[in-house]
Formats: sequence, structure tokens, C-alpha cells
Amino acid sequence: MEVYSTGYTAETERFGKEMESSTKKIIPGFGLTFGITVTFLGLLVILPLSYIVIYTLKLSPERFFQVIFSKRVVTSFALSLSSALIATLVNTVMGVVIAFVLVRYEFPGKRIMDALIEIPFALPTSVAGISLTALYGERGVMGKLYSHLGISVAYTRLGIIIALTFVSIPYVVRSVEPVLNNLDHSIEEAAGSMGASRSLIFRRVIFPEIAPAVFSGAALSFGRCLGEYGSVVFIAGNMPYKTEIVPIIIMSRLQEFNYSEASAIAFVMLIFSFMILFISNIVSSHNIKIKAGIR
Amino acid sequence: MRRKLSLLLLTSILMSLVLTGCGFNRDKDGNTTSERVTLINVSYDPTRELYESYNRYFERKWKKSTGQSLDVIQSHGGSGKQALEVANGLKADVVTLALAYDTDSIAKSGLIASDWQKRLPDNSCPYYSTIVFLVRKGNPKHIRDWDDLVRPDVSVLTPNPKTSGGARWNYLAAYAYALEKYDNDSTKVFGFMRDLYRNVSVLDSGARASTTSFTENGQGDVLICWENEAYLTEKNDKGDYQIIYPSVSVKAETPVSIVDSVVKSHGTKKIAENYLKGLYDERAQEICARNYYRPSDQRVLDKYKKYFPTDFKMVTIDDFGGWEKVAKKHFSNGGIFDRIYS
Amino acid sequence: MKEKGNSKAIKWLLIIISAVFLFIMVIMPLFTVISGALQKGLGFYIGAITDKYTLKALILTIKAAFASVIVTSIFGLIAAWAVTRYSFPGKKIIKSIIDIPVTISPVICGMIFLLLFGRQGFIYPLLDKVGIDVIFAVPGIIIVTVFVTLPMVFREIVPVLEARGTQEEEAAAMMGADGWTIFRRVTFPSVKWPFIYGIILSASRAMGEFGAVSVISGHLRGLTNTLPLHIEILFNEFNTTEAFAVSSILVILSIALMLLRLLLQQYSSRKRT
Amino acid sequence: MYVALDDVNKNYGDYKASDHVSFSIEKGKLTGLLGPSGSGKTTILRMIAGLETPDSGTISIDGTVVNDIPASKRGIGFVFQNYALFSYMSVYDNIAFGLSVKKVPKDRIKSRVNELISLVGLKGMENRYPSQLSGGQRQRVAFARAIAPGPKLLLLDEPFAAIDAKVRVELRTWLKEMIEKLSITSIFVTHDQDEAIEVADQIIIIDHGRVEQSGTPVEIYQQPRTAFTASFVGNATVIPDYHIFSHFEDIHGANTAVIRPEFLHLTRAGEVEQFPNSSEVGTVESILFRGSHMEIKVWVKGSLLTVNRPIEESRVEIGEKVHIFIYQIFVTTRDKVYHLKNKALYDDSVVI
Repeated sequence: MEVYSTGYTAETERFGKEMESSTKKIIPGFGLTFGITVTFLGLLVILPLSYIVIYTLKLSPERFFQVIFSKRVVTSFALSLSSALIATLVNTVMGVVIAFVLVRYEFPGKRIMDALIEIPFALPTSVAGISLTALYGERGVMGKLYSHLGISVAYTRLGIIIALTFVSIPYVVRSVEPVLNNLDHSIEEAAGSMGASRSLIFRRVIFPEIAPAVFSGAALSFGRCLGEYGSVVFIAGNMPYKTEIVPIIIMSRLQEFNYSEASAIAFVMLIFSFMILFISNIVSSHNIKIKAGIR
Repeated sequence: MRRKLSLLLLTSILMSLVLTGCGFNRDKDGNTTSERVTLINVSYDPTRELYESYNRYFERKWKKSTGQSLDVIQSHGGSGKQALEVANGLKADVVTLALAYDTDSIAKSGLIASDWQKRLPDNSCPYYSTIVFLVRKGNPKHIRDWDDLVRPDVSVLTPNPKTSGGARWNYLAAYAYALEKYDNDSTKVFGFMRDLYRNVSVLDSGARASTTSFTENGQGDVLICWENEAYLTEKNDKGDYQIIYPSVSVKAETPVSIVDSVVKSHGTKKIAENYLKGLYDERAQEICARNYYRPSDQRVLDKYKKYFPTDFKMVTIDDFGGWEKVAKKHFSNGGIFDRIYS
Repeated sequence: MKEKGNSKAIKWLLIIISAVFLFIMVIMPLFTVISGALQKGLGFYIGAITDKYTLKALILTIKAAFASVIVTSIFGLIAAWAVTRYSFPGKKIIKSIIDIPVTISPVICGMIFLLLFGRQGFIYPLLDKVGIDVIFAVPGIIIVTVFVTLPMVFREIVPVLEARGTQEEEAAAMMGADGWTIFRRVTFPSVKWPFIYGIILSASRAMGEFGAVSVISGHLRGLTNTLPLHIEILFNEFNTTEAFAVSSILVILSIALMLLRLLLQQYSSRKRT
Repeated sequence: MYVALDDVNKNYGDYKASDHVSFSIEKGKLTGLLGPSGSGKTTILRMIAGLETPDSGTISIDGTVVNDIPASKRGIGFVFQNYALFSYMSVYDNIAFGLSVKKVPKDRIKSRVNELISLVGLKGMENRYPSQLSGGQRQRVAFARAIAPGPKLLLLDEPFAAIDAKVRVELRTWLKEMIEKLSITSIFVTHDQDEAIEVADQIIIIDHGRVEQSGTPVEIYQQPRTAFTASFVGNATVIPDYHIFSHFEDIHGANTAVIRPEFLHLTRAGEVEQFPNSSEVGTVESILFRGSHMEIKVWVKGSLLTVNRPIEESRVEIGEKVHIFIYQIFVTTRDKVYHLKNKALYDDSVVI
């Protein structure tokens, strides 16, 4: 069962004039349910979020740009975006491999592997944070291993990437798995019978089918990594200009009584998140349109 | 009709989650007389152990003298963060923060009377501390004084002055040393400070986090920290670490105060005042000393002389012209610290 | 596809790559938690778990998770009904708004409530007069936890409802059934299992929430410290062993919920065929 | 009249789904709304049911205008195209739903539902779920569910569209008997003319949201009044200009015509021909075996006509030259149909 269903399955939008029908009047309960939903969203989501805008507007435009484009914030955004991107790339490649393995092959311990995918969702981020720090720290097992290779992990960018990778493992796997599942084998067999090699089949037949799911899974994973705080705060060392990701900057601005600057940075973060959400929605609705054969 | 009923049920569940009822029984000047009462003490990072033992002492003492059973709830974190939360609505009855500046910022937000520091003896500091170095066993990098910290081969650990009170005292101690070394030549002093912070490998948000990075995760060669924190670390990890007293440090005054508006609404004014006064009791000063805090009572200080050497220069905040000036000059946006880091 | 020689090699290569990746990225951290927890022996472990502050934090965590499950499930059902049973302009906007809590950073989730209910907000004086504390108190933690888990149940139900179309509800409405009866007898049975998944998901997400809660909790020991926050404090108090011990509670709880989920998945797919 | 639509209009944006639709239906009659898909027939049905509201015009049932009455209060049973059975309720619960919603006492529901279950021939299936039934069985459950509350009007939206051919034929006769036995006024929508002709007492032809013609199946078949009805019903071939056939009266301004196989007679060279000098010469294009007869397509003066020839008569070869006698044709203009007979029939100069 999908954990984070990235695109909604084919919305049965009725197409063709004859079928067009506004069912609002027939099925009772629209007024009540719509009313409750909108008021609830208004109070619990829109009202609080508006405070970010209210406090951002308290800054004069110059001050706003001064804050956003200050060297420390820019490097922090660069760090956050690049680390999130790398983590997402790792999880995209591994996600497709794992999804493929889980759907296509039978092997001992398959159920265990399937359960392992869920753990990053289940595990609280602070627990992940301290265990990764211990594991990759100077005294940790992996930490020692890496230090033999002359690489230090905890308190460096690599540590951040590892934490982000851990947190976002399930997104691509869970997004690709169902698509692979109900991909009918006949198209592969058709291509195979025509002498296509396995890699050609994967490239030309399978990948186009799963590409939208891979993309929306990656988009979700990227959004999640961008905002991650719990696991990173322990392992990152939070050195300005080196390992200070954006959520940590927001947190420190908050601790410096600086609501407006924290809101300004949060505002820019929100824009990034909405862009990602927007792109992933477009891809999934595009995906639905193709699937439902509607142009 | 049935739908109206279910809607009512739904809203009542939601409301009950939000409302937290509290009963009222007060004596004539507004102090609560209920049989069981809680007191919230918002403090900074390293005082966890101190207040654990003091709270047990005071709760017993209060029970004996008034029959009321008291439950003191602690909250620890970076001093700046704690000040923000109290100013923002965290209902603290008393605040025991790392520096007067943070308590002043709460006072400025209207929750504490402006002359709060005069309400208790010794500038409302029942205990104070100073800033020392903590090095690995045997002092491999031969660190004697602040000069050694700027050497390129030395990596230093200190928290972020923007969020941690302790880090501000660390900064001021270093600054005092530089002023004396370069007899107030500001460019040289600035150069010294920049070299010092260039050697900082991890900038944690609170003093305790910084200590954890140094001890648990083996970061850095020297940790600039509170004297009490250094002794606590030594006690925990028998002999792995060594304390070094620099030639110049600061008298780190850590004042305490009640939060006027909160004690009024909670009706805990009398208890809170006695709670803080209690810190000056002889037994309490002993508790402070045993937790490696320098007691304000001279007699107890001498008794624990072994832990609290005084053969070094202790600059006070007044020598810098008070927190207002210091905060503006050093720690505000674009201040000296920011310039060190840009 | 007959498994030719080289495709067998590819098969095992892919399996090994996946296994190694998951071993390093998931099993080792888990192992670190468990070994860290038992470092000082079982006695210490039991002591750590039954410590006064740990139990209080656990109770608060469960309270917050319980509250968030109730609100997200009721909201999820109502919103899913409104969004899938009717076609109206602005449907996509509502869906995106509901997605917001999952896409923005937890720190921002905590911060917006700090700004809203903090002393400078306009709500604070009103609540203060009535004697209600929201932020730095239990209600604040519950509200933030509800916010972070809001879309969980909704996102599980909507795809199923959309795939079903609205004809059954239309038929029931034709026969004079009122909204509640249609929901109870026609719509809900079809989303029972995804609804239960959603609840389990929202519970495990609520228990694990750290970033948002730490902004507005105030870290009052034994009062507003949820388990994840208590772990952070223990970690900051040199008690790494105790921190890992308490973490293991959360690990066990979340893995238990996960196994429950997998069991339900089996049970529901068997029942349906 | 039991059900009456008066100048009903409905459009979606610029698309006119119903264009001045007016017709009436007698009580107890089974009426078929026949038309191609996208013609607006389902919209009309849904408007009668209350699932859609007309932009203008009135709909009245049993004398009362129902425009503003909600669907549930119109006393209508509706059978959806793909059944819309409650997938999580048993057959028994599905059929009982309408009654249980009206708070009918349990025992009366039980007897009513059992009665219906035996009526629709689903004895022993009470506890099955819809997913465990065949298409035909589901259709019968949908029917039983719709009539359970004893509606005064039954509406069926393409009831047999989703059923395979053989079962469909059986269900048609079954439905006709059911409705006659229960004597419920019923309207059903279909795009299959055989179904309409076979089942309906009255047919209303709908195209592009307009009522083309309404009447008994025989009237519709034999006296089409519009070009559309003529071409839509029966196995019609449309001829762009009928003047190529010489033996017909010339109607000024009309040239398209509709010819049905039963209008023609094929005689091979050497066979006795009734009207030898007023038939046309044609060459055989193709021959289809239709069980009871052979369906032969013949090129006659550039038009490909279809004629039926009984199985018993001798086989025709492809390419063979034959004589085609055209008894009658429908000459059509936009909204008029002329029923012309071959002149040869008038001057009865018949060769005995």
C-alpha cells in the first residue's frame, strides 16, 4: 500500500458533454463537509502560515534582500539545496533498483528488505540523528572506517548527506513500486520477442513507464530533505558557512529574537517547497492524463 | 437532527483538548494556598545537576516550613533561546540564566521589573563562575593561555555567542586578554579574535552541546567552557581531561530573578522569592560549591578553595561598560562577532 | 522472460547492491541504537526506561499522537468526502493546501505557531485572560503535532475514493438516504482499510515528530517534553546510553506500528479476493 | 399524460444538450429514448430523475411540476448504466436499502425483498456480494433495488449496454415482461434500435438534443417524419440524389433518399420478373450469409444498395448482372419525408 502516494490515481473526471453532471445537488452534505474543511484549513494552515508573510513584510525590501543574500544565508541555501539534491539522487538510483528488485525478483529475506524500507519513516528524526552521529563519529564503526580513508563524516557535509539520505530512502521506492507492479509484462515480452536486449528493454520500455513516478517520488524526497532538521542538527556541527543548513539558520535566528529575519528565510524556503510541490503535481496529473488517455 | 448532534460532539472533543482547567484558591495577597503547587525554573544548559540537588533540598525545606508540597520543574537550554521563550510566553516563575543580558531582555518585554538585579544580594548572583580551558589528558598541545588557542595547529571548540550565554562569556574573556596583550589596540585585538574563531571547528548552539562534541565525539583540541562544566566533565570521565586556568578570565555573573507577571498570575510570588532566597542559605551555598559553582558566601568559597583558584585576573562585565553596550558592540547584527565571521 | 545466464547474474547483482545499501543505511543505525541502549547492561536499561521523566514524556507523546490521530482521521474523512464526491472549482487548490504540512520544514511548522500564539500575536492576550496557555504547554504541542500529521489520513483515502467514482452515492441519494447514511453505509466501507493505514501512519509520524515540537515545547522537564525531546536532553546530558535506551522505546513502538500496518495489508488483500 | 416535458432546455457552456425538448408519456407505458451517443438522451433522463436541473422548461410527473423537487422526493427508481450497486453490501442489503432508508419495519422489508428476489430469479443469492455476480445478475439486482420502494416511475440508463449479446436478448424480454407485470411507467435510454423496437411501447428519437420523432415502433419504422429518423432506423442506405432512379415522381427541391433492403427485390437473369421494364440493372458487389437470408450488396447507378434474398432461392455470384426493382423510397428534406412508390405500381401493367 503506498505510504506517500505521490500522484492521485486516475481521477474519473467525466469527459464528453453528455456525461458532464454537477453532483453537488444530488449527494447531500456538500455544504457541511466543504464548510468544515475550508474553515479547518483556514484556521490550522492558512492563518498560521500567513504569519510568515506578516513578519516578512515587517522587513523593508532592502533589509529583506540584505538578509536573503547575506553570504551566510546564501551559502546555507546552497548547502541545503545541494545536499538535498545529492541525497535525492542517491535515493532515486537506489530507489529504482530496490523497487525493481522487490517487484521482479523472489529471494530469501525479501520481506525483511521490504520492512526495512519503512524504518526511516517510522524512526523519529532525533533518534536517527544521534545514532548516525554515533555511528559516523570519530569513535563510531563507520567513522573509524572512513577515517582510515582519510575522510571525516560527522560534522561535515558528508554527514549531512548521509542523514538526508537515511531520512528520504522510502520516497522513490514507494512511488515506483506500484507502477512497476501493475506494469503488464506483455509489453516487455513483446519487446523481448523482437530481440531487444535487457538494457534496451529497461531504457525504452520500462523506464518511460516509471519515469513520472520516479520524478514525483524524487520531488517529494527533495522537498523532505530540504526541510529536514531533527537528524541533521546532531550530525552537522552547524558551522556557519560550512555545515549550517537552512532550518538551523532559521532556528538560530529565532533564538536571537529575530522573528522577521527568520520569517524572511522561511518565506524563501516555502517558495522552494511550493515549487517542488507544484512540479510534482504537474507531473502526476500529466501522468494521470496519459494513463487515462485524455488529451 | 442526528447530524447536528454529531457536529456538537466533534467540536466538544476539540475544545476539551485545548482548554486546561485550573482551579483557584488564593490567600489575601494572592499567593496560592493549594495543597500541591508547581514552580517552573527556566535555566541555562550546565545548571541541570546544580538545580537537581538544590530543588530536592528546597522542596523538603518548604514542606517542613509551610506544609505545602512543592514540585520544581526545570527547563534547560541555550540561555538566549530560553530568554526568547520566556519573553514569548513560556510561563517561568523564576529564571536562572547565564548572563544578566538575557534576563534584561525578558525585563524589556515587560515580564520582569526593570530593577530586578537589585532585589537580591550580590547583584542577584547567589553563585557565579568563570571561563577556563579543558584539554585532553596530558595536555598534548601544551596549551597554557589564550595565545596557544590562536596557533594554527590548535582546533578550538566554543558555542555560538548568538544563542549561548556561556559563549558570550568565553568571547569576553578572550577579548579581555587581547585588550590587555595589545593594550587596547583594536585592530590587533580584532585580528586576535578572528584568528581564534578561525580555529573553531564546531559552533554548537548551547554550552552543553559544545561539551558533548568535545567529549563524546572527540572534536577539537581545547574546549573553552564554564569552570563548573569543566569540573563536571573531569568528574564524569576520570582523568581523560585536564583543566587549564588562563591568565585572564571573566567573573561570569549568572543572576537569578522571579518573573513578576507570571508569579502574579500563578500566585507563586511568595514561594518564588523564598526559592531564590534559599540559594543564599549556607546549605545551598555548599550545594553550589559541590556542583563547582563559586558560592557568593566568602566563607564557603574559602572552604572549597581547592576547586576555585583565584590567582588570575577576573574581569567583570562593568569593565566592558555593561551588557547593553557589549551586546550592541559585539553581538548585534553586523557587530564585531559577525564581522569576525564574514 | 526466460532467465538467461547473464540475467541471473544481473538479478543477484541488483539484490546484493540493494541489500548492502540497506544494511549500511538502515540496519547499522538501528544496531547502533540497540547496542548503545544496552551498553551498560540490562539493569541500567530497565532503569532508564522506567525513569520518572521518561514515563512522563512517553505519556505526553502518546497523548499528542492520540489527539493527532483523532483530528486527522475526522478531518481526513470530511475533507476526502468534500474533495472527491463533488466537482467544484478550486478543488486542486484545496488539495495542495492540505499537502502543505508534509512539504514544508518541521521547523517552519513550529515557528508559525510560535508567531501565532506567542506573546506578540493578537491571540495571546485573549487566551492569557482566560488562563489558557497554548505555546510552551501541552495544547501547543498537540496543535503542532496535529498540523504535521494533517494530510496523512486524507492522502490514503482520496485515491481510493476517486477510483470509485460517485455513482453509488448518487444511487443512494436517489433513494432518499441522507448524507450521514450514505457516508456510513456506502462510502466508508470502501475506504476502511486505507483509513486504518492512514491512522497508523499518522500515529507513528506524530510520535516521531521532533523539529516542530522543539520550537514550541519549552523543554519543561516532565511537563512539555515529548519522548524525542527527552532523548535530545538526555543526549545533551552526557547520558548517551540513557538517550539510546529511551530511543529504543520509540524504535520498538514505531516498528510495532509498522508491523501492524504490514499485517493489515496482508489481511485486507486476503479478505478482498 | 403521466410524464410531460414542456420546452426543456439544458446546455453545458456553449454545447446545447437539450434543445426545446417536449414530449409526453402515458401512464403504465414503457418508452424508449433512442439516439446516437452524445445526442443528449441521457441528459433528458437524468433531468427527469432530478440528477440534472434544466436551464428552462418544466418537467411534470403525474400532474405535478417536479423541477424544484429533489431527486429523492420524486418517487423515482433509477437503474444506472453500470448498475452502481453498493459494492460493500450483500444483494439483500442492496435491494433493502431504499426501504431501510424510509424506516420501513424490518419484517415488511424482509417479505418485500424476498418477493423481489424470487421475482427477478435470484433465489439463493441473497448473501452474495455484487463482485460475485455475473453482468446479467447484477443488472437484475439493480432493477430489483430500483423498484423495491414501489416507485411510480422507473428510469433505466442504457440498462443492457454492458452485457454480452446473448444474455442481452434474454434480459430484454425479461424486462418487458417485468414492467408489464408491475405496470410501472418506465423510460429507458438506448442507442440500440433493435432494443428500442423490441422492448418499447413508444419510441422517442433524439438527436443533437432535439426530439426528432415520437411514436410506436411501427410508426417510427414505417413512417419516418424526419431525414434523421429515416436514416437512423432500419438498415438504411442514404442516396445523395434519387433522380438517378427513373421511376419516381420528382419532388421539387428534394434529392436525398433512404432505401431499406425490404424496399428492393432482386431477380437474376432468366427468372420471372414482375415489372421487367421498370427495374434497374446492378452488379453484385458482395454476399453475406445472415442465417435466415442472404444480404447482397449491389452497385446500381453508382450507389451501393443492400437487398435481402431468401436462403431457398438460388445463389448469386459476385460480379453477376442482376435486376433490382425498387418498390418504394423515402425522399427526405431537412424536416419532411416523402414516401414515394415506384410508378410501375400505379399503372399496373403487369405481365402475368
